[in-house]
Amino acid sequence: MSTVLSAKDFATSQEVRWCPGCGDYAILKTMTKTLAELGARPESTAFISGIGCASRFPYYVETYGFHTIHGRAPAIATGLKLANPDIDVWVVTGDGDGLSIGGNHLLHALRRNVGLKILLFNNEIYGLTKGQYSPTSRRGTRSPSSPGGSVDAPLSPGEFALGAGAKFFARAIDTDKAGLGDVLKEAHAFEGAALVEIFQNCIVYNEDVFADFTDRKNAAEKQLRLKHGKPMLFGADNEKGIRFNPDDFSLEVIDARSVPEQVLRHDERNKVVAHLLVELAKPVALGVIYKCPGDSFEKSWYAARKSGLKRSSSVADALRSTNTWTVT
Amino acid sequence: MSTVLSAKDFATSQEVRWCPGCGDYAILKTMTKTLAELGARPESTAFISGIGCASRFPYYVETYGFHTIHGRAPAIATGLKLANPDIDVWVVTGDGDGLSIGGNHLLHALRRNVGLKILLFNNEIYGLTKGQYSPTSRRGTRSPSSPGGSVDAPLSPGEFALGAGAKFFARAIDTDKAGLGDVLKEAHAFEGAALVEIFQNCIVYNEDVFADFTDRKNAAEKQLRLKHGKPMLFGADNEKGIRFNPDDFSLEVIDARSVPEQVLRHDERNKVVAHLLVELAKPVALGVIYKCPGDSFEKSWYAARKSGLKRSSSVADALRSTNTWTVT
Amino acid sequence: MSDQISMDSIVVRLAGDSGDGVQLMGSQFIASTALSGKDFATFPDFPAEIRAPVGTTFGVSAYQMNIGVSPITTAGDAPDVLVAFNPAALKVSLPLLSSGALLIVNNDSFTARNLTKAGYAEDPRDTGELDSYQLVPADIGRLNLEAVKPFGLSKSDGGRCKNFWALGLLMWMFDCDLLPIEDWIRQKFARKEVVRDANLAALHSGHAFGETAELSEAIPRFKIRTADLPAGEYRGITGAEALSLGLAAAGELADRPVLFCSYPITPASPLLHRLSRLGELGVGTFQAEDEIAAICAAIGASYGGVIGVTSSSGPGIALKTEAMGLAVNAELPLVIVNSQRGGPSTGLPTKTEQSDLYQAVYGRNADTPIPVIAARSPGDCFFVAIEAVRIALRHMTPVLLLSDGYLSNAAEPWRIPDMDDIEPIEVNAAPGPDDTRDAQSLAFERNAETQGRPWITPGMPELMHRLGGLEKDIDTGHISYDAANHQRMTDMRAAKVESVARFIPPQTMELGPQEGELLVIGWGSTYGSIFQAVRKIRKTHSDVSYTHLRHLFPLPENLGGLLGNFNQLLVPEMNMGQLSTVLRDQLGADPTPFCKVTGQPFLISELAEKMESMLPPVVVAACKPVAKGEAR
Amino acid sequence: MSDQISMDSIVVRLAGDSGDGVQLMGSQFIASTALSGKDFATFPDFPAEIRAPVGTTFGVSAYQMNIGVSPITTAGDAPDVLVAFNPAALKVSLPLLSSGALLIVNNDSFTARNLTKAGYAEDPRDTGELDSYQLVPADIGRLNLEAVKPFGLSKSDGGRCKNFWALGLLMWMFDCDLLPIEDWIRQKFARKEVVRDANLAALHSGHAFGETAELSEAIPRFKIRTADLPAGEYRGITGAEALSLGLAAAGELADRPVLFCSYPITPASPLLHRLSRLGELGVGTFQAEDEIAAICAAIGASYGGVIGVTSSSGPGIALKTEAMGLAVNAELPLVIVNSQRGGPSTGLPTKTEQSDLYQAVYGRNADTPIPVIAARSPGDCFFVAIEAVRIALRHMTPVLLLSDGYLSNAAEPWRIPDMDDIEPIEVNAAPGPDDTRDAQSLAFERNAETQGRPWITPGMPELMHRLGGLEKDIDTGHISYDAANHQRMTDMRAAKVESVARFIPPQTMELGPQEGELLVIGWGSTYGSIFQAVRKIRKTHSDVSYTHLRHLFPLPENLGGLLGNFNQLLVPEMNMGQLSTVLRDQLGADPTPFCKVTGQPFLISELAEKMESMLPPVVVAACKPVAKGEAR
Ligand SMILES: Cc1ncc(C[n+]2csc(CCOP(=O)(O)OP(=O)(O)O)c2C)c(N)n1
Ligand SMILES: Cc1ncc(C[n+]2csc(CCOP(=O)(O)OP(=O)(O)O)c2C)c(N)n1
Ligand code: SF4
Ligand code: SF4
Ligand SMILES: [Mg+2]
Ligand SMILES: [Mg+2]
Repeated sequence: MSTVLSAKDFATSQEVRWCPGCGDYAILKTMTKTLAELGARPESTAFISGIGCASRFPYYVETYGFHTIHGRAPAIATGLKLANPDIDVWVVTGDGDGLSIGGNHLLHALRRNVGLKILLFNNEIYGLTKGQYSPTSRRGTRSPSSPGGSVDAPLSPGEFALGAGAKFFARAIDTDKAGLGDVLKEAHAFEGAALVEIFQNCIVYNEDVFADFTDRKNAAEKQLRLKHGKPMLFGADNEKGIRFNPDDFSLEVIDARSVPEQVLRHDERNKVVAHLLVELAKPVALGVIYKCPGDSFEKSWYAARKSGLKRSSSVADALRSTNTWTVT
Repeated sequence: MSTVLSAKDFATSQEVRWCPGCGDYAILKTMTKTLAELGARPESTAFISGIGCASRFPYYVETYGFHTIHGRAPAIATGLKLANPDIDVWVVTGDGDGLSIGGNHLLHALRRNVGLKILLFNNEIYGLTKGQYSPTSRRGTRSPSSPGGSVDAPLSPGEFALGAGAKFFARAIDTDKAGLGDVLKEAHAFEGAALVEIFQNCIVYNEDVFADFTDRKNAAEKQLRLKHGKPMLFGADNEKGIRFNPDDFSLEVIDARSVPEQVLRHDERNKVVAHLLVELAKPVALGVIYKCPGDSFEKSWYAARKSGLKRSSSVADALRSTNTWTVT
Repeated sequence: MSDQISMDSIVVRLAGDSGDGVQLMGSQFIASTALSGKDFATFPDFPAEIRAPVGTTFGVSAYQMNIGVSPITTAGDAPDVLVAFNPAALKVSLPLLSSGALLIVNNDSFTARNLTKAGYAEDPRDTGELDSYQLVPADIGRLNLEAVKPFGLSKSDGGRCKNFWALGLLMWMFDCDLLPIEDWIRQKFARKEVVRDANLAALHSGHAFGETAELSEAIPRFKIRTADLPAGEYRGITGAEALSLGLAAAGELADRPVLFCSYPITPASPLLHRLSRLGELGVGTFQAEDEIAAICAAIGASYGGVIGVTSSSGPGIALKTEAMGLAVNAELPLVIVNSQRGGPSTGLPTKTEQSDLYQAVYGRNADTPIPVIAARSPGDCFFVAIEAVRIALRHMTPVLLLSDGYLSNAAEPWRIPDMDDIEPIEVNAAPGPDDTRDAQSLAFERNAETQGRPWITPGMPELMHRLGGLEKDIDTGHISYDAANHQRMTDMRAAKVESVARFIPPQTMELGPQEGELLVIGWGSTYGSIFQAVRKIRKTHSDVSYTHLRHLFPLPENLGGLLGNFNQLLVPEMNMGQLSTVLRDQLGADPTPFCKVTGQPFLISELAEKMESMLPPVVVAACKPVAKGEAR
Repeated sequence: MSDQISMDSIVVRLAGDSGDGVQLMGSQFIASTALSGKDFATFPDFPAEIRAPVGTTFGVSAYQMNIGVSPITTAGDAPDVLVAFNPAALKVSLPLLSSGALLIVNNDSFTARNLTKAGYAEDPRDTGELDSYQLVPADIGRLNLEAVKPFGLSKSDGGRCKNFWALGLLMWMFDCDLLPIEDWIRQKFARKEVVRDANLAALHSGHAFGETAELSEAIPRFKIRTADLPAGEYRGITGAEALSLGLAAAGELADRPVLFCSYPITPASPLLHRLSRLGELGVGTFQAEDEIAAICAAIGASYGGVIGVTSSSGPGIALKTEAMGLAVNAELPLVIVNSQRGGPSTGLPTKTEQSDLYQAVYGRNADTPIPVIAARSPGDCFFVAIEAVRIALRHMTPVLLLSDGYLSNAAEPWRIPDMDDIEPIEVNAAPGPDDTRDAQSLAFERNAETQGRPWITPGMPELMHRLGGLEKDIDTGHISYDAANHQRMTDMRAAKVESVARFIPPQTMELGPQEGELLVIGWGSTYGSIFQAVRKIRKTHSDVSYTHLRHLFPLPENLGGLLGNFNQLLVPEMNMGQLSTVLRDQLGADPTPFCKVTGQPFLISELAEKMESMLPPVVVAACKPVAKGEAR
């Protein structure tokens, strides 16, 4: 089976069980298309997820798939990656699954730089459990568990990832096929842990929470699409640019036409700017925000072991590796 | 009992059970002294800890104290703080307790800005369980569980805290009474979650791992002591300074005498510089690195409730708050 | 008006797609029948997906209710009336119906596509397979759309009103007053006028359809006798409502605030939702980052002098286990509510099961006993919550309270208790300072009867002490590695939980004599089914009795004796025999387990059948043929 | 040379401060006696602190060993020889000693300060309280310092050699060959020459002290008979060593790598440490961020086709519970090792207990059965590890393996098995692609005997399928909320675990006949004590038998029958009666529990006493006085 596969070949026979109109559909579609474009082999691809609407994802992709338990997908995926580093392991998680109950595992998978491609479907709500506020919900979110509005300050997935020592952080919008597809490919090509935050619309419990910048009509004005080495421009005619202001250490919007030389060029390896980009609200930065290649955890782990997980010695010998004596 | 208390009044009758020479002794001493200096009331002070050598701390302080379970102190302390916001709650944790098993709770306590003063005794090792490498151990650390040297990349407590959205992060050295005392006082005065990383020497399993910059003889050259609003100077005669280089977005050491105007002034609220300071290796930044005052979680939580945790209505009424009918 | 059919009770089932609003419709209908003074019990049954794919059998959401004269204790085995919004709903429900049941089906949904999705090769309305039922096809979809047309809603928004259309029809069939439900709609949709008006129009249209169709006499009307419930003021209540109000009531009775710390999970979340609206009763809620943080925050709250409560269902309770050990060791009060669901692992999140009893009674590392109690019915949740807090505060111990998915969502009419009739909850007072003993010792001076220690909390002057999860000296509470002390502490912890048995009422019979042939022993939400089944069987076998356990650990002191009075014991459970284990273990009993693990409550009929099989056949003297040679 | 005292066995106890190197000294002494062909058993007993405060009783670290002719199965009730490095060590050990025991005390440590710290008001050497012992005061501190003086160590560094000084003396007393230990010192301290030479000097100085003191005949020498062990090649082994090697052996036998995922915790950590040195055997280790991540990574490894193993002790096992449910539901192999310790909660981390049996057998939400097996002795850990992996792979299930703190650290001589004698472990092969069924169904085609499904793992072409923790259709593995299917799956999971019983050997007797008066039933690390106690009692009561369980769930099929052959059953356990519960539950048995929860292993004497109390008094015919009026 080395024929060329199409997006359809990556779809399973299972009926997709998300609410009609849910952003997850679009992500699924772009994912299967991207797999086909990448020439991925179904047998050496695995999707590992936790629990949540997002985490139903593996049921719909014709590769290996494991729908595990709430919050633990990164840990399970780490075990799989150590057991068989040749498998392309995608982790699918939600803002609750990955940042609430599963925050610690995500933290440590990122810190260790395990070669996982982690897709965080951020809808700023707990979808599957019927709409409670999540760790990314904005202050004041009214939900069944916060009828008067939530008082928790939200976590920024980007800040969290950088704080965890992540070496790859990118962002995309559920329905933006091109942008999402590109980011998925970049993540796939990255050796270590790649975290991709996907702004995903939950039409039932948090409809249009990102509409302000995801709406196509606002896109040009409210989205900053980053490309490594390219100036940070946006606006209908790329007439606006981003400048670093060294006086107050901030990113600010300038007229790109009048002072083009002041427009910052995107350098994926610049962590300081990455910190500023993930906090930038107007416009919202999309694409690969930070990328710093280096050895993956599994690579270092195997490098430290002479023969990988293969046996190079016998138990019979090991049993005798200490003082022994013979009774006759 | 409103007499003035001395450091001794904050010591319990319990024999202290750390290894002779452990850095924890020095921290304990500075803590009790600081409590006395702050005029803390023993009955409204509580120390909550997890498990580890560090976490034995509460047994030795004559206030309320709760030695809980591994990694969960921030969650327990959050419950206490909501139950009684008038208590000064100190959390004592280690690099394993707080950043390995307990990473998620620390993350969310910081994100929520719960009014806890969190002391992270970082000795880059699991002391109590006999010396395995921890999430802050440097790559290559040889330990019982990593005889060939660890391969994990370490977590930076400072980066982690900022990534979590912490509003207060400071650093001190176990044996530096003045520096540690100052930082403890600042943390105490802060309304929200204050994380203090204390470089603590575990003489048994990780001796002198910080000696390079904690040694008194190197102090002037290798430590950068931060004071809000003051220029960042160090060296025997404060002859060196820190400058921000906007070209490569880095902090660099300059000759403070020749270009004094280029020396950066420490602004506790500057998060960008805070990111750089926590990563600065030579010199190592000490003191309050980042501080951004704002409402604590418990304050917002209570503000959203008319009468706090007091009853303002009766259950008898609540039982009838829906349609009722009478059977005769 | 057609003659009304008079009945003692009737079982109605509504079924449709997850998006059809069946749950809402059911609960509104029940609210109306309740107001007209009927007894009832409900069983909401819905899929795990938020909105499962439209038209499929696994996406069917159903609401079953049993309405009539008291005592109604289950949602009924076999529905007499079915409202099916689509073919899938019909397909799933058909096997349950009583023969001759009334089928109201939404004609407009019987499209080729929907029939295929439901797995029908042919339209069942044409194949004759519905012949034994009373079929009432109604163009619900079309009629509803027509009714709401004036309000300019989109087709899909307009379509969402069809549950109110069907509700209108039901209201007419059962002769209910439309007023309360109209009020409710007005209030609920106050801010969305168009939706409000459309829903009202749909309701009236359905009602009118009944009136009109009546002309053809196709639709029967039912007259259900009013319940002969004990006198008092009543309300409808679900288990989740009762449990939340019970926890708040416990706070009032103990004069302490309650802090409820939880992490959402099906079917436990409704408790969090309800309690987050009870702030005025001195209840705080904290949505933690996970279940571990939730129980830990509750422990922190209890440590701080507030009643700490946490809640989850099986998988989340598993995560809380380690922290329960801390609460036991630290001797802090705590209530842990488990709304059980089908497992193992993620299992069947929206289906009911009683399979966490092992976990509750035995499920911890070390010798770590915790009292376990369980609620039997929606209304009982109120009293069980109070009881849990009472035990926790009296003995200074965590208490496990078992509910389940069925109880959480099911509703019944409930006589509102008089709070003055409920005994206040006493708190183990903090001692005054004492010169002869230090605070550390005072904090661990236990009551000899209950082993409860005083509840000393930060903020109290002169009583500072240290607490922890390491073994403590039995007198001073200091860390102790002493061998003999560990034995004494382990014994003390066992004695503490055993002592609970001395404070609870002796076990009594729900039905039947104190001794006899067969004793049925139940616990938890199976109460309703077992009660009806035993009542039925007792008509022919008066030596069958029924007892239902609230206290599962420790067991009531007289239970062993009761069990010994019967030749046979039957333990029906929605698990693989977990209470049977406890009875064998604790009492050396030898019960017959009757297990069902399908995610569905017991049917009265299957229980009755099982009992029959254990009892001698009923001898109808006159007709009994005497076999040749048989000795009489 | 003084006459040597010949003995069958002797119990030696070393005790000192945590920093005195007592554990090292003990294990080295044992290594030497092992090489001289003796049987032995050891019991290391140390405080929870890394270095508890010097001189205090709770800081005492002890190492007890029983050396002699086979079978030695416990570290002995009452030491015959004590080496006490300080007053606290003397104070703690004194109550344990046999009368007339030999006391070697370090004179230099009997300072006023140390006496006070130990709680001695007066020097016990002066009060006469040591009169019934054979006191050998030795200036260990001073003599050692003198010996190491030439190497220029600081006083405190030099003082650290005193364990080798004392070891030298012991070696002389027991006439051991110094060569192996000298070699060991040379190797261990190869990189620290000064320390190496100082330790060697201290060793020789202690040895010489024996020779010299001999002149005064104060110090006895012992000649312990050589063990009559079965022929073979032997080594010393601790439970942790044997368990790690056993896991590696299982990997070899199954021809699969092993991934051991763990988080440090006392007393489980030694497994992680040892396995992290066994890379060449195809064993990988992963130190996870917590216990949940550890079990999850192990599940991920198993999912990836590698044998996933995780390990912890009680509190950490509690945290793994939820994930165990996933492994059960997903039908993946997994071994979970629990090195039990004293609880509840943090409890007594360094003390031993068997109190996690409830947790192992019953401790999960839902009906989630998992096979449970336990090791009985250090060497047995090797075989139990293999057995655990064998069950896990055969039935595609997680398996719980119970060890404990005592077993982990205790050592015994062990006959090295021939790997060729051990049956290879079969893996349920992945099927070839099949046109008639899709991969999803193939993945869940279970073996009818074992309910084990094929081990299909990512990387295998054409067999891609989806797996998850929601209930699965019994045939296709797709998500299923179907009621009847859930029952069938629950039954299948129960049947799977029950089927394990059909693959294990029938339960046999360790001692005694197949029927009789009293059957003692043990499990886990109490094996040694019970064995000796029953052997003792059988001298007077031949109708006492002893059986010891490896398989705790499911129990061996013939066990019920065996139990029925005895009038009385006794179950000694280091918990509050947990196996008794399992026997009542599973077999309807009515055993007498004998419980001890002190963090210390059973004494042979207390077990023997308990059995005596259950048996008729031994009639010594000739002397028995006949009470007046007594019927004979
Ligand atoms: C241990 C455990 N706790 C809680 C739950 C309930 N639960 C399931 S999904 C979920 C949150 C889902 O939110 P998110 O990860 O944001 O996914 P979404 O549904 O929004 O895609 C929760 C709390 C569970 N299944 N298991
Ligand atoms: C649930 C649980 N897992 C593991 C342990 C074992 N344990 C106790 S302390 C500790 C780590 C201690 O490291 P750290 O927090 O850095 O504290 P230190 O001892 O270095 O001060 C571990 C793994 C435990 N007590 N409980
Ligand atoms: S609840 Fe929200 S996230 Fe979940 S499937 Fe529906 S729309 Fe999507
Ligand atoms: S092991 Fe290390 S951290 Fe722990 S008490 Fe000893 S020196 Fe301190
Ligand atoms: Mg979400
Ligand atoms: Mg540490």
